[in-house]
Amino acid sequence: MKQRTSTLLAVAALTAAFAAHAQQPAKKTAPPAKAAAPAKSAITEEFEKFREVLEEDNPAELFEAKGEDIWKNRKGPDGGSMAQCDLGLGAGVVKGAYVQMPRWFADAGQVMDAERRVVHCMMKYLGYKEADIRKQPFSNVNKTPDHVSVITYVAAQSRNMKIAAPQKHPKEKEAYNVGKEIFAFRGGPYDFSCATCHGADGMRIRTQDLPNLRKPDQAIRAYQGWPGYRMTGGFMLTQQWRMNDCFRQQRFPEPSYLSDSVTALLAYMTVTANGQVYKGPGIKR
Amino acid sequence: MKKTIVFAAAALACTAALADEVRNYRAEAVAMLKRDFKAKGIAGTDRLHEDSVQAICNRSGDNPPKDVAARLEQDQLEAIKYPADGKLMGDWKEGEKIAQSGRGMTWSDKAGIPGGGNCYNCHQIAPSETSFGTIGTSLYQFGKTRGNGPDIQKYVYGKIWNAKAFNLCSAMPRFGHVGALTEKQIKDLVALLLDPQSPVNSK
Amino acid sequence: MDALRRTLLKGAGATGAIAAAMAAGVLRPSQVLAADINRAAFEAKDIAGALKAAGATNVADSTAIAIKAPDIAENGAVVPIEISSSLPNTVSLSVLVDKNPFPLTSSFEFANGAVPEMSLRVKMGQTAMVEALARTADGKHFIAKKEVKVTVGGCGG
Amino acid sequence: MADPMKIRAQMKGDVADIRVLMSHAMETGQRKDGAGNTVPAHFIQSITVDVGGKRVLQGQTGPAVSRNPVFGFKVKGAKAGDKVVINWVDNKGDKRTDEATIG
Repeated sequence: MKQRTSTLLAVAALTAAFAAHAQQPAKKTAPPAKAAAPAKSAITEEFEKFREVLEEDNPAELFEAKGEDIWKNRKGPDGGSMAQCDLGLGAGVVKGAYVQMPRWFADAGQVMDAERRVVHCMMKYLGYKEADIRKQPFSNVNKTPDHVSVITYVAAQSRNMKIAAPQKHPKEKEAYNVGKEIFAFRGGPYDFSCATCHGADGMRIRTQDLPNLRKPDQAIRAYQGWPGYRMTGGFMLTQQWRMNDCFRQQRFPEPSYLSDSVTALLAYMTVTANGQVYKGPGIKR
Repeated sequence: MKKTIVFAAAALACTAALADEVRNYRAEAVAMLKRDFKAKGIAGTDRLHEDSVQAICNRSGDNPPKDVAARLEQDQLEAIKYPADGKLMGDWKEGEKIAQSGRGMTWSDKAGIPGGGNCYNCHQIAPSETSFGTIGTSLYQFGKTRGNGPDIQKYVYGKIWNAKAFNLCSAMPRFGHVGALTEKQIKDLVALLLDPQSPVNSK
Repeated sequence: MDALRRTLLKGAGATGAIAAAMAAGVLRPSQVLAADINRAAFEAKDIAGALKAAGATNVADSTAIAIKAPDIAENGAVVPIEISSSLPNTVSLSVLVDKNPFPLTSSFEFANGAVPEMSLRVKMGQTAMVEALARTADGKHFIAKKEVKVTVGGCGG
Repeated sequence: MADPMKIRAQMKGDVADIRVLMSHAMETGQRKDGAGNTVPAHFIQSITVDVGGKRVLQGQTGPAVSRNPVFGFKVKGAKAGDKVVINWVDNKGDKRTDEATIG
């Protein structure tokens, strides 16, 4: 960013000059030429062949079972339980709740994605401490935090259901629209935005296909990947983690865990995937 | 008669749409990012401040007016620092290692440790590496059709130093410009693409 | 001694002494179970060593052993493998990966109706041959191989 | 104590299809932790499967089996209602036994 000062004035003038252009819907730059298309499809097809095998016996189920146990049996210091937790469909209702978040929760005065809501409930009813959760929000090789197992359980309880994130409340609409902007925001030393990798069809990093998150039939692929069992390391990771690590790779500073920015991005992705059938929890590379 | 109704309906729809459009979600998004993101390791919050190129590309959906793009590309071009010794081609073997590495500049990378070029993440390069991305064009046989004369050397060096000098809203980072790669590393990458001995150009 | 334990003991080279001890009445079967692990085979650093320790000599290539594994693994940490044998009286199947620090990954003995067919997931440090070793009731060994490529994935950072 | 396994056992024709997920670190003994110390090897070493009271499978496993192991196998002659008992023991002596009924 050494040049910032030298061009700042010019930019200010230019920005003003075409402010009108900026209101136009974002046009995509031409998609990059496809490199070696045959090699790409061969690798992808080979992965696809074994996807089914991997998904059929997904170790995510082990964490789902742990989460179910906590949801059904764990008691808080004041005798609270997750039966009191309203995931948007009423206290204790888990079935179908996952695919209908993020949503506005009046009791919290916030739009919350599933992870934010589950953690909220675990603190409120089971006595989990926010500081402890923030100390290790994501799984590592030594420990899978309880809330990750609970999220896995909650997600699994929406398996084979249609994604239907609500857009009724103004704050839900706001989350979607702000998320859409965050998705396109280029910054950091590499000038990357989410859209750099996830804004066009048919792209991949190394051998990994990158879903175009602006399209419903591809947004679903990212959506149902997480919570997912990550083969690298062998533990469960959540959507919040996925967003966090994307920003790391984007060379951004770190988004706070359970922050509005991440919820907004998840709202954008989920609403884009609305109507698609959820088949997670996932199993990922 | 019918037409009028249609027009009226359209006008109403427009007004409704406008009410939404009037909100500057972009500004709200930027403010939210600045509120929610925290410095970690070498990744400071200064990274959220858009520089000139980012500002223009972000405000135009990566599609700035041509004259604006041309003027900013010129600025970027003029800021490219070419090696003082005039030599632009280094060692392609080192270049291959740099191209393979996806490290550098993340909050989990250490300060002062040379980063990688991240090249294979997005480009096909040497034929031996079958795990390559497709965000960028294939660079396989790059030098085969273009030779390795001074002009192409200068172009490749400049492109790696600052891709935005050639295409303002290119997806490619400005590796030299932001100090993600050193002069020597870029020379080695130039060699990877242009050296006739490099596997990129061998049969 | 049931059929399963008999085949197990027959195959494992290191258990020759144990079998002798058992025959001599020194060891009871219940004590043998704990010694079932054929450490030598699992600690062998190459295929030849692992086969030798497993008592597999004169190993013949066989097309009657099928290996279903990806040509390119999505992740070397979790490579799905399915092996099966149509050799009559297959009593044991083992999975080896030639470039792993310790090639023998696992070994299974079948009895009482178990079909000689296993699916499992193994770690592979690099592109290597996956080898499936079968033993038949008459103590003969057969092998089949398939290459699995392991590539760099993700952003590499 | 080790976490429970997930066992699925289903008749497919005259063959019982049995699949099991086990919760285990399967440490190779070659990995280093954040502080640079080698994490000791810790892996399931032996597996047994009984169906309808008969031992059908006995396995030996090393650390090259993936973390949180997944195994699938088939048993002829079993029938719906038969009990499946799976047991594992690791190199530190930890063990776990779980049951399921063939459906």
